Amino acid sequence: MSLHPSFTEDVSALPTHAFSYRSLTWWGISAFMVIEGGFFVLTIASYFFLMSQEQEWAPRPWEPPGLVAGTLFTLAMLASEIPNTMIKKAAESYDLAKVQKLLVVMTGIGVVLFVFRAFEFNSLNVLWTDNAYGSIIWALLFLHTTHVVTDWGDTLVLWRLMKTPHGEDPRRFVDVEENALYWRFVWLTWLPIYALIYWVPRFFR
Amino acid sequence: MSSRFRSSALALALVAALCGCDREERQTRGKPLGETVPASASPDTVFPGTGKLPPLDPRAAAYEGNAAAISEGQRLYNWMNCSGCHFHGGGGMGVALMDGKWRYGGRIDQIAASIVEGRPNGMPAWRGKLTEQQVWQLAAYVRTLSGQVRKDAVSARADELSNTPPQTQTKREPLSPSDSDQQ
Amino acid sequence: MTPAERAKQPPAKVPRDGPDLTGPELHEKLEATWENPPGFIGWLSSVDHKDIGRRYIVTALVFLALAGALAIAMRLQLSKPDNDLIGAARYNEIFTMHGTTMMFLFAVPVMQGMQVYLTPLMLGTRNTAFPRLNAFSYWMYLAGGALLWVAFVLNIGPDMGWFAYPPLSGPQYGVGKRVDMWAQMITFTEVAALAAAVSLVATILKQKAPGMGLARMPIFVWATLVTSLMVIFSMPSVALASGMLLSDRLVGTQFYNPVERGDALLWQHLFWFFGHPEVYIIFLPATGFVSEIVATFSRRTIVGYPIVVMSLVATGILAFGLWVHHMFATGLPRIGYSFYTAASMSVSIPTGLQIFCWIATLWEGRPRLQVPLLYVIGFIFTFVIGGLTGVMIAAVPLDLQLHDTYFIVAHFHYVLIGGAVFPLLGAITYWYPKATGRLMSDRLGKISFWMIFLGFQLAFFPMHIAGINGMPRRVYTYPAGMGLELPNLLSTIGSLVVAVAVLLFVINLVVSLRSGRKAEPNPWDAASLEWATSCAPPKYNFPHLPIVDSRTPLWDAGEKLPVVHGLRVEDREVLLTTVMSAKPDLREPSAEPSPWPFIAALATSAMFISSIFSPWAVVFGTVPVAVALTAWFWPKSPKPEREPVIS
Amino acid sequence: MRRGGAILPFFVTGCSGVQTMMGGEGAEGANFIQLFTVFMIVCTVMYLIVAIALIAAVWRRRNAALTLDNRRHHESSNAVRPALIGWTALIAVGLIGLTIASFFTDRSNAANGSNPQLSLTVTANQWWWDVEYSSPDASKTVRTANEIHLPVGIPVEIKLKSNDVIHSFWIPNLAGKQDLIPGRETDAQLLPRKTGLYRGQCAEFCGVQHAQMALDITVESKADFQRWYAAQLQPAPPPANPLQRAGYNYFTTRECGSCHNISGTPATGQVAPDLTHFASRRSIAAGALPMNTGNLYGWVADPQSQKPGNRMPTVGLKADDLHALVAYLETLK
Repeated sequence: MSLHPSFTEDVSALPTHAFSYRSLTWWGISAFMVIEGGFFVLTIASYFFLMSQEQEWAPRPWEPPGLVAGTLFTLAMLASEIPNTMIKKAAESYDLAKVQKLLVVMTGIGVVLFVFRAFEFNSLNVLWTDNAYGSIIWALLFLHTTHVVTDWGDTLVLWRLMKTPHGEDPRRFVDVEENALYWRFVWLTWLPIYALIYWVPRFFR
Repeated sequence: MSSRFRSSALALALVAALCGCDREERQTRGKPLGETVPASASPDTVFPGTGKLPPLDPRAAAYEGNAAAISEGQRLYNWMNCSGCHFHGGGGMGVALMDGKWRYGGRIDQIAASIVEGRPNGMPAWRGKLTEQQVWQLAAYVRTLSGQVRKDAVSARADELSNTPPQTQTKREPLSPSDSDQQ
Repeated sequence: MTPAERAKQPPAKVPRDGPDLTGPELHEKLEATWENPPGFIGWLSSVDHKDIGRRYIVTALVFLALAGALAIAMRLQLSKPDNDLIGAARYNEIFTMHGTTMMFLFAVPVMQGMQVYLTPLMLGTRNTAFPRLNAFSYWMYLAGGALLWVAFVLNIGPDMGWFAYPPLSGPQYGVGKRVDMWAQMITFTEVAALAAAVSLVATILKQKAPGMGLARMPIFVWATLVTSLMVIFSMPSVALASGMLLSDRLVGTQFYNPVERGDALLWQHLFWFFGHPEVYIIFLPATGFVSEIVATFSRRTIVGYPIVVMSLVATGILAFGLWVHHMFATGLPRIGYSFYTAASMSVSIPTGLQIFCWIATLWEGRPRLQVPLLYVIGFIFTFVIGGLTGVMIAAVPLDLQLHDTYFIVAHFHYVLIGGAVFPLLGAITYWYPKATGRLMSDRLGKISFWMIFLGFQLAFFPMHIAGINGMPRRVYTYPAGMGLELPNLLSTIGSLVVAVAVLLFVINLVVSLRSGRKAEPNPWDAASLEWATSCAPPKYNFPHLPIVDSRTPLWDAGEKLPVVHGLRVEDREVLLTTVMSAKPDLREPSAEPSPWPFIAALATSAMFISSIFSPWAVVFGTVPVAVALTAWFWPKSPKPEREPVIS
Repeated sequence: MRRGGAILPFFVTGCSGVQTMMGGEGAEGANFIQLFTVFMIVCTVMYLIVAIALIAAVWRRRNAALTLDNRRHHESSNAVRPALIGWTALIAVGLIGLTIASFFTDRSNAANGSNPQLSLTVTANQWWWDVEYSSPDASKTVRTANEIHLPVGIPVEIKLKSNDVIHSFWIPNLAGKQDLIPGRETDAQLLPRKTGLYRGQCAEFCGVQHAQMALDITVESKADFQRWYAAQLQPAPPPANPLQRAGYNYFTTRECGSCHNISGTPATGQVAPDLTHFASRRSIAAGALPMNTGNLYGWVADPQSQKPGNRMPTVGLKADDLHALVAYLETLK
């Protein structure tokens, strides 16, 4: 070091973790949400681009997707925000027992969602190979499914992690809180996709 | 990383390059040739139940599973209006080509022979209308319709109406030469 | 103790840097904490931004050499009309590999490598925000590059151009696995670039030295921030486009099939929505280099710091509105032509302002004509030509003629080589002592500069004329008698001169590593924080983290550099500061070395590559990826919070 | 029309002129030269300003003391602000001027195509051009390949289609380029102003033989054009001697006829260039070879060595058949 240090400020009293935007990982997760949000926005833009090629949407003779599975999925998704908010609150107050319980709930909700999602794929009434309409519908649903799977996997791992001695570490509560944040992203992005898959093909034919 | 590591990597790359993939190589040089029937395949040898098959024509190796040949064959299939009778393999006026049932043999040289010689009930002979290379390319493509070819040599679809499941997903149909009686 | 109580605990009594622990004793402890584990596994496990940055740069330079060799091959083929040195199919593979390698495997990664290396040093912190993500990013980049080049060597390399327009790249006309290799390489490099960008953004926003508010960041850091954000906003576009292309080719979707109501132009929109910002992702870091070099070698702060910063930001935003100017010839509505023209031209305003600021800095300062500054001067002379031809092709009536001719080839080589590679070579010369502890040879540096500069003009200026004389791009041969012989021959000669010059530059790099003059911590008498630590920096970058109260801390500090103290020395710890004004906020642990990023990259590569052959790989391949990621993020065994109190 | 030539002598040296932007034989091509000249002047001025300022800045204090002035390293002289304002204004005025110039050129180009009196369709294929002069009367429709004849001074509308991948239609002497995109129909307007022989070329990379996908353009007087058109309407002449007859027989019964069409014969293939008046064209294989007997022999005998990768297979003709085919093809005037 060429210059001699002059000790100006002691930082040893600073905390070692914090929630929300003070945390480093919050910025990482936010950046990934922006990236994935970018994917969704561009896929949706492609959807409208392809839609503009068609006279009607869904193009005949294809029927618009069946509503049941998708709507059930949407309702379950919306309902999941209740335990999700609870988990966020519990993490912010370092309530380990509650976090552990709610993580089980969230994992269970994920399994239910997968069942609905499987029926959704089955109720699209079009194959991805049929035409561009089918391709983009499948792309949207597939893309969103990858997000549900990712966050579900993350929740599962967190649930295991919080049952180990690591659960005692306050920093892990930041992880839980950020997982809850990501889940919000997953269901928020679903809402426009739900409209695009299930409702727009009904309105434009 | 040691220099030994590097040199062995280099050696590996060299070996790979030498035995490299020419399954995608475009064969641009036509071979001057005379009148051609794929030699080993004539109606006598391909008709079911008449004994052992002769060994595969050596020329087949250059076409079977060759991505460029299959692609050329796909275009010729449309250009020569094969789809007019066979459609996209599903059959119509002509027999289905995607079901693995072969009256005259499903090997590439047997298919080539069928194209060159023509077959009863409407399949015209293409002898002299197509070059030998084109016949082989067509035969290579026809083989893909029933999933007989490695999936990494075919493409999922062509830029045309979607009328068959993607070829990359086509199940390999077992070759069965003897269903002709039922048809 | 419940976690809630634990969170409110006073700081543990563990060894911390400060007046009591400084000098060699501190060095020893920090070195032990921050060094890599031993052996090859340790080498694979490194999460040090300096290691990763260096690997990025060296790998990118290897790809530069490979793609440069392809360029020479193309120039030899085009040296005379109707040449038959290289056949049509091979030539198409070569130009595809040249463009793809230069754009995806050289230009963007080398800039990100420089950013990963320099940013934490300039910010006065110990490592990037997500060191393991950074390591993962490098391995993905390496795997993607290796995939492409192994494919090329095995004769299944791409042959449809770096822009891969369907239907030519689609399932019917893009025969075999060539396009799949290309498209999957895109996925690799996108993942790598995005990972590096995320890490850089978080580093810049959260790990600035105390006092280094946004308005005090070095301009290079600003450029890094803007380009990283551009990566984040633009790269999903090409990843989506190539994902759709792959699914068209492999599972039979119809995105680009016009017969089934898909559209080939969808690709072009998505590709250029990425492709145009891509140019600025390459160019803006170069303006950062230029700003740093100009200031140091003029021995004054840059004139108009806010103007330069605003220009960076404006360029970054405008870049997303210009993609249509790559598609003028596709038959867009004529009504919009003048709008596109004006929008495309407007991007030259911020660039013009930056050039003004650099020249004004030289004017106001006392320029030292050393090699880095020579490259900057060469950059301005060259880049401005490229910028002005860019103004020409922004005009629709001109572009409809000039588009896809050698005029464009000349234009973007002026912009990319003149605008990005010249500053890069200057930057390498400038920061070489920081990375290696030795200075590069000045004499050899000057020789190679002049050869590169003059050779470049000889190679690329005649291409303008070839284009105007009617030579389209991407042709493997051209007929005699159209006025193309002389420009092409001159270009070939020029390219050989450049090749020799680059070779000299590389020789200089290698020789100076052993025999260059030893560098003081601040050999150029520069102002920014990276020069506050030794050359080469220790693993932990700074013994004590510096405090900043101006844009030129080392020029204003006097004899003593103000620092903070109180960070742990036996655990990896970084100081987080607030986003805008950089007040100390948190001490967060920084990731330890780990082989898991490497293993995760291997697992991801296996999934990506096998998905070219079977879509089921996407399903089954996620299992090892998930395992690797879990191991990566699993925290290390909790240590007892209380450690022996040091006296 | 070489207005640019006076200012840009460097750019036109060595042009033989069949495929150059500096030809200006079409209305749009001439507009291009004008606008390009304007841009060149403005850009050259801007470049000189930057270059002189840069040289002066580096030169000015080359002998100044080599120490860093710690006190004043951030101060700037009073000249910087007015210079900055001046420079910004200059850029803004320059860009606005250029945008306006570009706008008016574009308007002028749009006006050229407003009232077409001749319409044809060009369909691009890997790697040749299918040309059809459509007419409401089907018997007046002319089909040819790899050549376009245009009457001078008459606005033409060209419908552009593609059968396979994206190509780009470009005749630099006449006008700028326009892509041909499968699934879309685009169009180009030409207004040739000067008779002459020009060359167009595909300008969008379209596969292995992109480099040899050219197009011969003949701009001729209206009378010449009508003569040519009338000749094109005729079916191919019958073979006149035994050698030609042998070629005719081979062509119509063997491989050739599977792909090529010759009107008035049984050869009706539709997937390769129409050869009805083949011998009247200037080149073979989309501009790959000049039309002459030697090249014709070479091409028919082994097209794959002349233009590797193109869609015409090497048949492997016997010498007799080759002689006969070439003799017959040469009658297709």
